[in-house]
This record gives sequence, C-alpha cells and structure tokens, in this order.
Amino acid sequence: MKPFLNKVLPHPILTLVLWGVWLLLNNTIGAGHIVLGLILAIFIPWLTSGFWPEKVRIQSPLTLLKFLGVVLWDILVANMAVAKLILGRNKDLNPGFFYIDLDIETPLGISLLANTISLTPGTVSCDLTEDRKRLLVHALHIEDIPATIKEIKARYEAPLKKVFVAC
Amino acid sequence: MLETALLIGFTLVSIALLLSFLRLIKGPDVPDRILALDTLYINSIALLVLLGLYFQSALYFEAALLIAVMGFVGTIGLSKYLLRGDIME
Amino acid sequence: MFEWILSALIVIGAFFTLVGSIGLYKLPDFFMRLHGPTKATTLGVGALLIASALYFSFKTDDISLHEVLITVFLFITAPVSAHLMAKAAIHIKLKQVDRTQNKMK
Amino acid sequence: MEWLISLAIGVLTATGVYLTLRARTFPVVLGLTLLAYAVNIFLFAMGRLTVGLPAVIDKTATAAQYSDPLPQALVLTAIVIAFGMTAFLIVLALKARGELGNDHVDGLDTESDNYSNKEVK
Amino acid sequence: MTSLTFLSINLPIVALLPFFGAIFAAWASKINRLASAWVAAFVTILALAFLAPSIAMVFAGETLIQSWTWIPAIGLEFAFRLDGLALLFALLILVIGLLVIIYARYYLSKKDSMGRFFAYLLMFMGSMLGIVLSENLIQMVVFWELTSLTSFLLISYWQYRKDARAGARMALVITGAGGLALLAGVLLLGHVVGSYNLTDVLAAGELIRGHNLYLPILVLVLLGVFTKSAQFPFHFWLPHAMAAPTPVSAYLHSATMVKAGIFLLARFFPVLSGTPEWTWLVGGAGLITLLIGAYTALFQHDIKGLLAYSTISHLGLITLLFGFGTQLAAVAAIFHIINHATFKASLFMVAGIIDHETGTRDMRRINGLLKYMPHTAILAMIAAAAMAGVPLLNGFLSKEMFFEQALTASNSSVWAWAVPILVIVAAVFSVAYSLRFIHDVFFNGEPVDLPKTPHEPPRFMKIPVDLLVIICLAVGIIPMFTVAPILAVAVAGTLQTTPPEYSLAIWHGFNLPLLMSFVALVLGVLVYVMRKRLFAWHESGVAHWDARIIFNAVLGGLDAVAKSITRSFDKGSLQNASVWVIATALLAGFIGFTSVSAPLFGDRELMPVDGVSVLAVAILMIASVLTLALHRKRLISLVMLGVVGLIISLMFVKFSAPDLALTQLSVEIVTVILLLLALYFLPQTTPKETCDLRVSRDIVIAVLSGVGVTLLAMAVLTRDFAPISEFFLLNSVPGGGGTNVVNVILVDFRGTDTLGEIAVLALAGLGIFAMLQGMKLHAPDRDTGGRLWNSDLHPEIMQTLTRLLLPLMLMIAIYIFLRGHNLPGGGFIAGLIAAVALIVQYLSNGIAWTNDRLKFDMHWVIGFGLLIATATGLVAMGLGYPFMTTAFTYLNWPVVGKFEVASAIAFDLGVFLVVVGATVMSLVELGKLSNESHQAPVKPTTQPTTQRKLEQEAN
Amino acid sequence: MSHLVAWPVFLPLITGFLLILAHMGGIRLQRVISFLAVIGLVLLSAALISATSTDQYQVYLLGNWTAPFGIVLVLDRLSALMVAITSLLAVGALWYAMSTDTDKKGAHFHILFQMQLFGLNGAFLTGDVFNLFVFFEVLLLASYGLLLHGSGRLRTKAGLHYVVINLIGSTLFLFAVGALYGVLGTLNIADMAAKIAVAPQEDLGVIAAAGLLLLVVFGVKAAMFPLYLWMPSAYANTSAPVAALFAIMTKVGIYSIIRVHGTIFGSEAGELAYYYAPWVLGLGLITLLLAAFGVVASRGLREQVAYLVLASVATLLIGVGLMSPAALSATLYYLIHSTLIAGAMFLLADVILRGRGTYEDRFESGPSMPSAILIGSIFMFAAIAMTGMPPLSGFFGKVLILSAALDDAWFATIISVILVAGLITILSMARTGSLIFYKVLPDDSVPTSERGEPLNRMAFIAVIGLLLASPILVVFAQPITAFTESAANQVFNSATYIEAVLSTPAVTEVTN
Ligand code: NA
Ligand code: NA
Repeated sequence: MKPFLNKVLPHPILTLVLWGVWLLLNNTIGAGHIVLGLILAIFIPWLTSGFWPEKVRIQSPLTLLKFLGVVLWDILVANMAVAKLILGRNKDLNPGFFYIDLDIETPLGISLLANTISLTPGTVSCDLTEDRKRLLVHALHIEDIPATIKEIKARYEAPLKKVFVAC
Repeated sequence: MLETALLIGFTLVSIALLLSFLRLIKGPDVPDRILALDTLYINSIALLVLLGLYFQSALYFEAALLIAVMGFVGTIGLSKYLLRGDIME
Repeated sequence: MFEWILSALIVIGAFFTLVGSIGLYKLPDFFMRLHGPTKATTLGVGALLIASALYFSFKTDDISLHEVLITVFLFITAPVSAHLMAKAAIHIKLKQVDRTQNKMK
Repeated sequence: MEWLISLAIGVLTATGVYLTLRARTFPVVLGLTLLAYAVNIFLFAMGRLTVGLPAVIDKTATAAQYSDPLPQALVLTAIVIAFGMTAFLIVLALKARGELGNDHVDGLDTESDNYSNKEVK
Repeated sequence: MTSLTFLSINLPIVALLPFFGAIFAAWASKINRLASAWVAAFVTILALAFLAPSIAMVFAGETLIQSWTWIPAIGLEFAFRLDGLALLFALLILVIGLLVIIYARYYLSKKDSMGRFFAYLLMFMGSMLGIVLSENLIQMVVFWELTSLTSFLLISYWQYRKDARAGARMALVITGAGGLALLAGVLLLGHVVGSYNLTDVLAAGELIRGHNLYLPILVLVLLGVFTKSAQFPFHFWLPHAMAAPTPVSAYLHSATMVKAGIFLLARFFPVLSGTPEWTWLVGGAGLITLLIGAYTALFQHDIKGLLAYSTISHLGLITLLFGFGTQLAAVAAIFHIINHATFKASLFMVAGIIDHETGTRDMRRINGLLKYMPHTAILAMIAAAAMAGVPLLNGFLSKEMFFEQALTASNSSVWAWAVPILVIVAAVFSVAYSLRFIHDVFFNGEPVDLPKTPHEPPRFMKIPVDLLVIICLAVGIIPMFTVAPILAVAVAGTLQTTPPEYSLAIWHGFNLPLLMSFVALVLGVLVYVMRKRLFAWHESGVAHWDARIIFNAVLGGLDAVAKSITRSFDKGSLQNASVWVIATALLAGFIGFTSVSAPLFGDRELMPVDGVSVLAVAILMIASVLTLALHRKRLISLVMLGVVGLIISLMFVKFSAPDLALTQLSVEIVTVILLLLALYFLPQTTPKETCDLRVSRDIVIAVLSGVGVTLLAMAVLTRDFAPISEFFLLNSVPGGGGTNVVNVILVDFRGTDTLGEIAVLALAGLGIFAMLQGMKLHAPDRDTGGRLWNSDLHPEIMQTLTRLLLPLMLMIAIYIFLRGHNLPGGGFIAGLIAAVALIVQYLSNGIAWTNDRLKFDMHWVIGFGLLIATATGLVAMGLGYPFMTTAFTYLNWPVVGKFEVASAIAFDLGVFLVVVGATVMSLVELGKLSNESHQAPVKPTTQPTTQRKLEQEAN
Repeated sequence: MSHLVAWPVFLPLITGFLLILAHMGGIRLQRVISFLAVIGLVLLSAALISATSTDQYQVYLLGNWTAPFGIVLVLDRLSALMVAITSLLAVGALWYAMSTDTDKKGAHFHILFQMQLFGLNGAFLTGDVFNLFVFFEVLLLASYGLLLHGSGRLRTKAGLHYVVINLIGSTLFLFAVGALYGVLGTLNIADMAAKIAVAPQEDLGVIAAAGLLLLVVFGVKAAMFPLYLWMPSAYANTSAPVAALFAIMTKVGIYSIIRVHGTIFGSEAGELAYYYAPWVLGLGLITLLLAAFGVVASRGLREQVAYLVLASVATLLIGVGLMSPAALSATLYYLIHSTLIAGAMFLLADVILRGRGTYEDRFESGPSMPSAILIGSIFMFAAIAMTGMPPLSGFFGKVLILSAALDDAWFATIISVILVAGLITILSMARTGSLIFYKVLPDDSVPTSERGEPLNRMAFIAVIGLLLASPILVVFAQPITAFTESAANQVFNSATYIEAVLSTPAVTEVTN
C-alpha cells in the first residue's frame, strides 16, 4: 500500500496545493471542477515526479503557518519602509553588501530563505556561494550589519530550518 | 468614488510605466535594462488589473497571469545569458 | 464602505507600483534600484489584485480568488528574478555607489 | 485612436524594413520580427478597433457590438506561423554563421562566386 | 481499297520514315559497322517507294493533301502536301540522299561511328522531306528548325575538332535564328489569312500583299530564307560548316539544307512576290550574294571552301532569279535548283574523294591529280564545267535562262543596265574559280608534300559521282527528254497556275545571253590567267573581311552584355534582393491606389484617444525605434524588442483580443529565448556600416514603407464595412458549441487554417532538427567584456524554485487549454505555456538533467499531435460529413454535473501537442548545439566545480 | 458526400505524420510509405481530372460550413491540372532522390517532401485567400527544409536568401489580405469577387492597391522581375531532387495569379477587371529578357537551368498577362511542359555533375563522362524541349502563346521578345552541350580521383520518365489542348465559379 501510494502520490502536499490552485484558477468550487482538479492534482505530480529529486517533508506545519504570517507582515512593513527610503533623498541611503553564513541545508529551505530576504526589509539576496554555505545580501540602507544578520537568522532561517527537513 | 480611484490608479501606474521605460532607455548597463523590462512587465500586470476593474470584466485575468509567468521567464533567460552566455546547457 | 475599501486598495496598489518604478528610476546604482521593483511593485500589484478579487467576488455571484494565484506567483518569482539579476550584475562587476559597504569587485 | 494605431503600425513597419535591409543576420531577424508585429497589428486592426468587448459570447451584447473575431483568429494563426518561421530563420542564421564563417547575410563581406571557386563542394 | 487507304497516308510516312529509320540505323551499328549504311539506304529506297505511287497523280496535275487535326486551337494540322514543287524537292532529297549514303559508306573511316552518322543523316533527310511536304506552315517550321538541329549534329560530327564545333554552332545560331523569324512570319501570315494551311495561304496572295502586315511578313520570311540559303549578309556560316564530313557537305550544300530557303522562296512566290519590296529585298540580296560568293570562291585554297563560296554564289543566283519576280525567272530558278544540286553534289563528292585519297584539301599542295586518278578527274572536270556554264552541260542551260532574265526582268528599273553587268562579272568569276578548281587540282605540276600517295578511290565511291555527272550531261544535251517533265510540274507547283511558255533547247540562236556566256567564258579564263596579281590584291585586304568576326563580336558582345546585366542585377546580395521586393511593393501599392480615382480616407467616425493609450503607443514606437537605433548592440536591441512585444500584448488586451494577447505574450518570450540561444554563437555587436549611401537609401525606403502602411491602415479604418463575422458571432454557440468565438473559428469554422498552421510549426521543429544535425559552432568561453563565464551553471535558487513552478505552470496550461472553447485560451496558448514550462526547466536545470526526466521524443509528440488533429477531421468523413466537421454534445454525469464534450477539443489537443513538441524540440535542439560545441573549447576550469559535483550527486 | 477533392490535400499530410511516427523505422520503411503515397497522389489526380470532365465545379465545404464562412476546397480543371502536374513531378523527384540516396543526406527528407506536397495541393485547391496564405507557409517551410537538405556552403547562403525574401513576401501577403478584408469583409475568393462587383467607387482605390500588393507577393513566388533574385541561386544550389520538385514552386505563383487575380479582378470586377494584367505582361517580358541574359551569363549548368526555368516562368507570365482564354490555355499547356521538363533538367544536370567528377557542372572542359553518348543524347533532347525548339513540347507551347499574342496590341514586342530570348537560350544551350559533351579533356589528362562516377541507371529512369512528357504533349496535343482550353474557359467564366462556390449547401442529413 505504501509504495503504491508513494507512486501515485509522490508529493501529497503538492497534490493538495495543486488541487487548490485548480479551484482558484477556475474560481469555482463546483463539483465538476473538484473532481477534475483532484484528477489533475494527482496526475501532474505523478507526471513531473522526476523533476523533484529530493523529497521534502514539512515537519511542523504550525511553524510554517506562523512563519508565513510573519513574512506577510514583514512584507507590508518592509514596503512602507522601502517606500520611505525610495521617496527620500538618495544621499541619505547607506547601501551595503553582507554575507549570511547559512545553517539551513536543504535546497528548498535555502531558496525560500533567499526569497524571504528579498521580499522583506530593504534586502535582496544576491548570490549563493557555490558551497551553499553563504548567502550574499544587498541592503538598500543598513547601519548595523551583524544585527541584521542576526535578525534574519532568527526570524526566518530558524523556522525554515525547522519546517523543511530533507528525507 | 471607484471611478475616481481608478482614474488615480491609471494615472499612477501610467507614470510608473513611463519611469520604468525611461530607466530602460537610460540603462546604463544591461542588468539595469533587464530590471527595467522586468518592472515594465509587473507594471503591466497592474495596468491589466485596473483595466479589468474598469471594464468590469474577468477576461483580463489570464493575460495578467501570463505576463507574470512570461516576464519571469524572460528575466531569468536574460540574466542567465549575462552569467553564462549559454542559457541552456 | 465596500467602495471605500476598494478605492483605497486601488490607490494604494497603484501608489506602491509607482514607488517601485520611482525607485527604479531615481536610485543611483543597480543594486539599489533592484529593491524598488522586487518589493514595492510586488506589494502594489498585490494590493490591486486583492482589490480585483474583492470586486469580482462581491459584484458577481461567484467568489473570485484566482487573483491570489498571481500574487503568490509573483512572491515566488520576483525574488528569484532579483536574485539572478543581482548575481549577473555582480558577475559582470557593475559599479556600486562609493558609499556602499563591503563593495563587490 | 485609429491614427495612433496606424502610426504605431507605420513605425513598426519602418523600423522593421530598415533592420531587414541590414547586412547581418541578427538585425535581419529583429527586423522581420518587427515586421511581423506590424502586420499582425495591421491585420488585427482591419476588424476595426473595439474596446472592452472581446468576442466571448454572453447574453448582454448583440453581435454588432463585439469585436470582430475573424481577424483575431487570423492574427493568431499569423503569430504562430511567424514564430515558426522566425525560429527556423534563427537556426538558419546560425547554420550560415557556421558554414560561411561570419554572420553576413551574403556569407562574405565581398562578392562570392558560385563557380569560380573550385574547392566549393 | 488497301492501296487507296495507303495512298491517303503515304506522305507522312515518307516524311517520318527516316526518323524511325534513324533509330534503326543507330541500333544497327551495334551489330555491324556497315549495317547502318544499309539501313539508311534501305530506308531511303523505302521512302522513295512510298512516294512513287503518288508521282503519277502529281504529273496528272493533282495536288495531294493528307491531313489530320492536331492542335485545333491554333489551326495546327498534321498536314502534308504533294504538288510539283514538293515532288521535285522530295526526289532531289531522296535520290541525292541515296547517293550520298552510298558514298559515305566508303568515305567514313574506321574510327568514325557509323551509327551516329547515318542516324543523323536520316533525321536530317526526314526534316528536309518534312519541310517540302508540309501543308501546314507551322508544321513546316517544325521541320525547318529540325534541319537546323540535325545539321548541327552533322556538322559537329567530328566533335573533337574545334572548327567542327564552332562551325556547327554558327550554323545552328544563324539558321535557328532565321527559323524563329520565319516562325514569326508564318504566325503573322496565319493571322492575316486565318489559316496556316498552304492551300489557303496560296489562295490569299492578294489579301496578303495588300495587308499592312505584308512588309513584316515579307521581312520575317526572308530572314528565314536568307539565313538558311546563306544569302548576304548571313552567308558566312556556310564556309565554316565545311568542317563537316564531306558527304554531309555534299548533301547539305547541294540539294538540301541550303535549298530549303530557296524552296521557301519558291513556295511563297505566288503569295509574296510581285511587289517592289520583294524585288528589292530578294533581288538585292541575291545579287550581292551572287557577286560575293563568286568573287570569294576564287581565292579559296581549300577545295571545299571554294565549293562553299561557289554554292553561296549559285544560291544568290537562284535568289536573284526569284527576285526578278517574273514567272519565267521562276522557271529559270527552279531549273537551276536542279542543275546546281547535281553538279554541286558531284563536286563535293569529288572533293571528298580527293581529301580521302590525299589527306588534304589544300589546293596549293594538291596538284596534277589527273595522272593519279584519271576517272575522278574526268568526272570533276565535267561537273566543274557545268558549274562554269559550259555548253552541253546542264549549268549552261539554266545560266542562259538566267542571263535572259537578267536582261529582261530588270527592264523596268532605273538600274536596268547594272544588273546584266554585275551578272556578267559574277559569271566571269564563276568561270575563273571553276577553272581554278580543275587546273589547280588536276594539272599544275606535281603534288607538294601530300600525307598519302593518291590513287583512285573504291569503285562504289565513284558510282554516285558517275550518276550525277551523267545527269549533268543528259540534262545539258537532251533537256526535253530528261528534265522537262519534272521541271514542268515543279514550275506549275511553284506558280500555282499554268506555267508560262519557255524553251529548254540548247540552241536559241545567237542572242544576247549567248554573247554574255561567251564574254563570261573568255573573261573568266583571263581572270584565272591573271590570278597571281588578283590574289596579291585580295590577300592584302578583302581576305580579312570575314563576317565571322562580326558574328563572334556580336556573340561576344551578347556575352558581355548578358554578364554585366546579370551580375549587376543578380548580385547574389540579399540586401539587394530585399530592396527590390520592398520597393516594388511600395510602388505597387502606390500605382494600385492611383489607378482608380477614389479618396484616400473614408468618413467613418473615429474613436477618441485616451492618455494611457497614447503613453503605451508612445512607448511602443520609441522602443521600436530604439530596437533599430541600438541594433548594433544586439542584446540591448533584443531587450527593446521585448518591450515592443509587451506593449503589443497590452494593445491586444485593450482592444478586446485577449486570445491574441495571451499568444503574443507567450510567443514573445519563446522568441526572446530563441534569440538568446542564437546570440550566444553570434557576434555580440554589429559592425558599423561603411556605405552611407546604402544607409540613406534604406532610411528612405523604410520611411516610405512606414508612411505607406500608415496610410493604408487609415484608408481602411476610416471606412465602414460589412464583414462576414456576424455569422461567427451568431453561430459560435449554436453551431460550434463554444462561446469564445475566436477559438471556435480556429478549431471549427476555419479549422483547416489551424491544421496548416500546426503543420508549419511541426515543420519548423523538424526543419530545425534536421538543420542542426551535425552542426558545430564555436562557443565563446568568455563574454564581450573578456570575462570568463560565471562558473555556476545552474544557480541553486533558480533551480529549486523553478522546479516548484513546473506543476504550477502545467496546471495553468491545462486550465487555459480546457477553457479555450468558451473563454480566452485554447490549444495554442496552452501549448506555448506548457512549452515554456518545460523550457524553464531546461534553462534552470540544464538539458541533460531535464531530458533524463522527460522521456518523450518530441518527434512523437508532434506526430501524435498531427495525428489527433487530423483524425478528428477524418472521423467526420467516416460519418459522411466533410473533413473537419465537428460535433459537440452536453453530458450530464452524476457528481460532475453537466459538461460539454466537443470533438473540437480533440482537435485542439492535437494543436496543443504539436505546439509543445515543436517549440520544445526547436529550443532544446538549439540548446544541445552549445553542449556539443562546448566539448572542444575550454571550460572555465580555473574555478571550482563544486556545482557540477553536486549536480552529479543529485543525479 | 464525395471526399475526392479533399484527399489530395490530406493524403500527403497523413503520410507526413505517419513518417514522423515512423522516423525511427529506418529509411527503407520511409521510402516505401513515401513512394506509395506519391503513387497514390498520381492515381488521385487521374480521378480528379476525370471528375472535371463536366463543367461542374466540385466545392468541398471543410467543416461543413458554407462559403464564405468556412473554408472551401474548389476543384475545377485548373486545380486538377496543377495537382496532377505536382504528383507527376513528385514521382520523378522522389524516385531520383531514392535512387541516389539523396534522401539519406540529412534528416527528415521524406517528411518534408510530403509536407511540401500537402502545402502545394492545399494551395491549388483552396478557395480562400487566407487559407492560401497558410498553405503557402506550409509549402514554404517544407521547401526551406528541403532546400537546405544535405547542407553545404552555397546552399546555406542561397537558403538564407530564399527564406528571408519569402518572409518579406509573407508579410506583404498579410498586408494585402488584411486590407482586402478590411474593405470587403470577407476572405473567400468567390465572395471577394462578388463583393468587388458591387463595391462603391470610393473603396476601389484601396482594393486596387491591395490587389497589386498581392500581385507582388505572387510575383515573388513566381519569380517575376524584379522579384526573382532569390531564385537562381536557390535552385542552382539545392540538391537535384529538391530542385526538380521546386520546378512547381514558381508555378504556385503563376497559379495564384490566375486563380486569385483572375477571379477577384475578373470579368465581374467592373473598373478593376483585369487591371493587373498589363503589369504581368510587361514584367513578364522584362523577366524573359533578363532570364535569357542569365542563361548566357551562367557559370554552371545548374545555374543555367535555373535561369531557363526563370525564362519559362516569364513566358507563362506573358501568357497570363495576355488575358484571353486562348492565351491562358496556351499558358497551361506550356506550364505542364515547362514544369515537368524543368524537373527533368535539374535531375539531368545532377547526372552530368556526378559524371564529371570534381569538375561538377562548372562550365569548363572536363573529362568525358561515363555513358556520355546516352547522357548527351538525352541532354540534347531536354535542351531542345527546354529552349522551345521543335519538335518538342516547348515549341508548341510557345507557338500557342505567340499565336494568342497576335490579338494583343503589343504583339510585335511580345513576339520579338519571346523569339529573341528563345534564340539566346538556344545559342547558350548549344554552347553548353558542346562544352560538356564535345570539348572534353583527353582521357590521360584527368587523374582517376577527379573523374566522375558511372551513370546511375536507376536514377536516370527518373530523368527519362519526366522527359517523356514532352513527346507525349506533342503527340497528344489535341486532347491536352482541348483540356487546357476548357480549363481556361472555366477560369474566365468567373461568374460560374462565384455562383458554384457560394451556392454549395452544407450536408444536412447523412443518408447511408
Ligand atoms: Na545550451
Ligand atoms: Na593545286
């Protein structure tokens, strides 16, 4: 049963997500689309399973939800801040680069961290070293680099590390 | 009310479009232009959403969705070109 | 009330879209310009999309949430784009404003 | 509005023609692409311009109010065909670059001679 | 009964028999070297036999006509005619042909191919027979040109000789050109008369001479005549044709080829003669030719050269006679045709014998042959005497008649005195060269340094000459019992009326013509005696006037002109070709519009402008101008092109074409990716152009094109129209089962367009695949800034997140696909999205990695796509409906509810597959190119390859 | 419901995708499929021709939508004739390609070949202008692939030019069709003709401009002056079977002028009736002269044959420009002749090229080739046919055209140009034959490595087979001209065409 299920549903979370996507796309929760969406949500992951070499397990869904909430909030705040910076005088800006040494190891985790950094306060992730140990970040306006690194690690990396575990 | 908001919306987004395009013209370097093009794509999504509201039609959604998709593909293609020359290897 | 929220969302969305482009236009170096579009614009478009979702959900019989998809999509892709552009810019050693800390060479 | 669109078509055509007449393959490809854009808008505009009423039938509009769907279908076909052609041309340009040694449309910066050249196979 | 049936088809048999015989002759040579000759002789005799039964009818005054319809549209009949004139010529052709065949069998050496020779000769004979036996004029032209072609083959028989090739080609060009002129003349003649049949044409002399096309007709026909019969100024080909084997010369230049023109003069004599134009043109050409030929003949050292110019001269004589335009002159002309054929054929044969026996034809080396070959010498002397017009020989009789005509026929002219004098001058030279031929060859001391020791030729090689010389004598002595009957019918056939009174007696008493003959003989001898001085004078000047120089100059000029025109127009330059096409299009549009008086613009109400549109269009225009302005920096130009594409999609959205917007967006990006893939192998910049003139010319053309297109667009947009589209809007739902009319048009109303379109796409993919097989290009290892490429092949973050996007994008593709029938979307767009989804994987994960996971061969995807699309159409055919007829129905399933099933969806699925297959195939094949090209050049080895290692681990 | 009209279009398409699916199955399987399909097409064309024995048009409503809304296929004598010529040519070309292994020189030869036929037959049968555009694109893209098949430096260059010029042509096509739609509101040829007949005067300017623009497009395909510059090197540098098949490509342009212009701007078009014809005539005359010069100036046999093809196309243009049923009938007769003989000539040029070793087809003395007498005789035969010398079909074709020209005001010019150009080509071909077959280098002066290969007798069958068309055209001139005459009359009777297309009803109920 399990191997079979693994074959049919290689990525159950993905299936769920895609089912949702289908219903969103069609803007409906009609019966027909629920059936069709489910079929597709099973079929497509099966079809594309080869493209997901490493399995991802989400260990702590609650942490994930909390993390998403934090990020959404930060995006809002970040935007206000960035808007202010942009509309202010260029001269007042203090841009800079810094590296973040990564603890997180799963590719998905690293990628999501990089994404989060880019979406949130005044930072854009610019490069990942080839050993995947350090992430280069550019900040639009930064005063205290170590503090920022610390905050990023605590606020984003920690929960992500907790959620995405390689298996 | 909504009319006015839409009018303001159109105006702001149009200016955004214009500014992005000006950056595209100015460059000065290729990455600046790629970034400007990417921004133009995103501005266009905004414009389409406004248009959908204006015409009260849901038919603009797919175009907006596709702009998001295609803009992304274009941008990574161009960036990869700068990085590697060979974008498909 | 609904109209007010809607109108506010539209104006806010358009405003942030504009801010992104202003950033793109006026900031002095590529890496700084990168911040505008990736953040402000994303949020701006997000707000507009929410306005659209609200509008179509309430104006028509059906709910309309598919706008969420675009938002999610942008949240996934915009940082990737930015990341790659920045990587490319570093690779070709684009100039940064002099006051940049830890300048990349 | 018609003038605006016509002008746009005209500008696309003019730039397309100019680039098509260039001596290197890459600008020629760009030129032909611009020309394809021009003719697509032209063909599309031939159904006249309609704002806000795509030809998707619902009960609210009469036939006369919809945009003309026929040119749209034609343009769709034309876009796809132009895409196929462009793709082919691009690869051909590469082939030419490989076989002729440069990217000049005539293969050589000077005149080439079909028959005087013995080693040509 | 059988004989009657046979008699109604014998003429085409006579004409065509030699052609079939030619095949046998060629084939027979494989069995036995000489078999061809026997076949040829047999065929000739057979043709004579087929002709024989009709001879009596002609002598009875009948004209035989045998015809079948062929191309009624132009009045071309397969029609043959036998009257006196035709009979005379047919007999000459066949009889002399037979003699030449016998002669040639001995003449040709072992290394000459008999099969080819006799095949050519028979084909030539057939062509000649065709000319003289044709009732239909077009058919006659056919045979006329065939003589040009076959004579080309005969003259170039010794193809390894340069003079043979040149002579053959000259003959072909001159006589072929004349043939084309004749064709034109015949066409006009037919146009005037309303028929190409000789019977009708001959009956319409009055009409033709009075028609305002008379002069063109005359000139064109005469061009045919003069070229074929070597009349001035076209006479020069004939001496060069002497490179042919002598039997060929004997045949072509006595009785046949050159006589074809004369035949035509005789044939059209009743129709075209009798006008001052005729007299001046025909008489003039004849007279000049007569003189030039006679004069030049004297100075030839080559025996055949002498005979050739003599032939020219005698042909001039005959032409001049026809030119006189009187009936009696025509009689004389016909008589001389017979005589010339006999003596000239025998003389050529003698020349051949001499050549054969001595190995040379140079009269300066050949001397005193009388004692080596007395028999031949006697024959030659008699024949030459006939040529000189010595009494008791046939040549004398016709020459007398000629003198008489020269005296009487030109009485009316102011130049009356000139003609007889010039005629005598020619006769003098004629005597002189005949004398030279006899004296210089058979007497005049000992031969000089001959390659062979001459002796009499084989017995049978002389028999033809014997026969011909006997005819010369017989006609000369007893004309009334020999030539008279055939001459009478020939004259009747020529004049198409009862012949005039004439006398063939050898003695007409002492009269002016006799005196002229005497004077000519005496002066001729005198001239020959004084030849040394004359030779010196000739060699110093006139000898170098050769029309061949002019001919070659004309051909050379044609060559030069042709080359310069061709090379200056067809430069092998694409830019040049494109400019012509675009400029022509501009001109066509302009001319088209101005050819009708109509206003440029209509009065349709225009749509108001809004700010956003102005801004968008402004960006579009600036971006497109910048694409141009920055085109030398290719990548930036490409980015600008991206803007253009984006704005166009926005325009499509704004103007109610969501499907177009979706397609445009997808195509745009795929194109950009393609261009990026290609740009990698191309120079990153375009060099500055050096030619300012070209740039400004192109700017002018570009601006004009822009203006033209703008005006054209406005011209249409300011007018109202009533399109057929209302039908689609009304029938889309009830007839096509879909609310998205654009999609229903694509998959239903105009599904065949779509089928063609996916065929194009499939072909593009396959064509690209085929093109890229084995292609290798230099892959640069650093960018334009000189930097090595970044070592990170597939940036991690891009890799991870785009993999996440794959199922999402596929979902979107399916969504777009399924809704297409009712809402914007459909197979195309879905296909493009799916393709882009895959391409993104290739971009971020590399080709090897992605291909490992994508097991489909894109060939199959394309093939199945086409299969499904076509099969959908074919199903309808099975049900008795036309191809591509669609059907749809609504099903109501539990849980799922009511939904539509349309065959158009299946069609759209085919479209989807082809789009995916072709797009992915094109891009991936192109991508592979670099991988293959990478192998040789340096990889950035200076940097760590952690990424690649990780890659391998992951796999 | 007879589907006869549709099969010539769909048979090659089906074969095409079967070949795609069978592309792993090896060349032998592909050859069998491909050749059977072509033979099938020949049989189909015979059926098509016999189906046109009455004056009826066969109108096939694709998708069961009536004209002008759906796309129709229209079979009349003209289209049947074009399909038949194409099939015959295809048999010869394919046979040659297989006998010489040309089809192995690159990927997908047979697929491209069949798709080319799909495009061609579609173009000949469609009754819709935009659909014509689509089929044009199909046949063009297939031709691009075929042209480049096997590759080579000059071939690539010629291919690039060919593709770019045709892309410009396609753009013009869309401009023209767009403008016509914008004014007339329809795409069906018959319907356009009907609408022009009642179009208001003030619209005629745009229509006339679009019509001439369309003429330029067809002129590019037909290789009309000054639009033919793509043509000589494209034909000269591609592989022989492809060049042979391309003999029909220029005729697509000719056909389109006859069909589209002849119908839309036909006798019903009022002020615009045949307004384009003088241009076709005039440009045809110029083309003919330039083609004749090109024949003289050619540097090799294949280039020369290409210019000869150009000359034949020019002659056809003159015939079309004369705009009379007699002239059109003559044109069609000449079209049959020139297409098949040109095909044979390209194959023959290749036979000669192979026989001359490293000297190829260049105009310089080379070694004597194996089987020189046989090849030389056939060359002479072909040259006679091609240059319009009697007694082969080229001559009769020309005479038919000349005869029709007599009624034209310009007859003197026309006759002079045709005859002079004919003479120039005769002169050149005589030189060519003489150079290649007569003026050979002595046997001992050419090393074995530079000598040619022995005659491929299997391949030679294709040459002879195609050349047989010429005597057949002469011997059976009566029935053939009767056919072309009725075809021409049918074309000139555009009112009947319009009526037939627009009145054909859809299938409403199927009775089995
Ligand atoms: Na690659
Ligand atoms: Na002598």
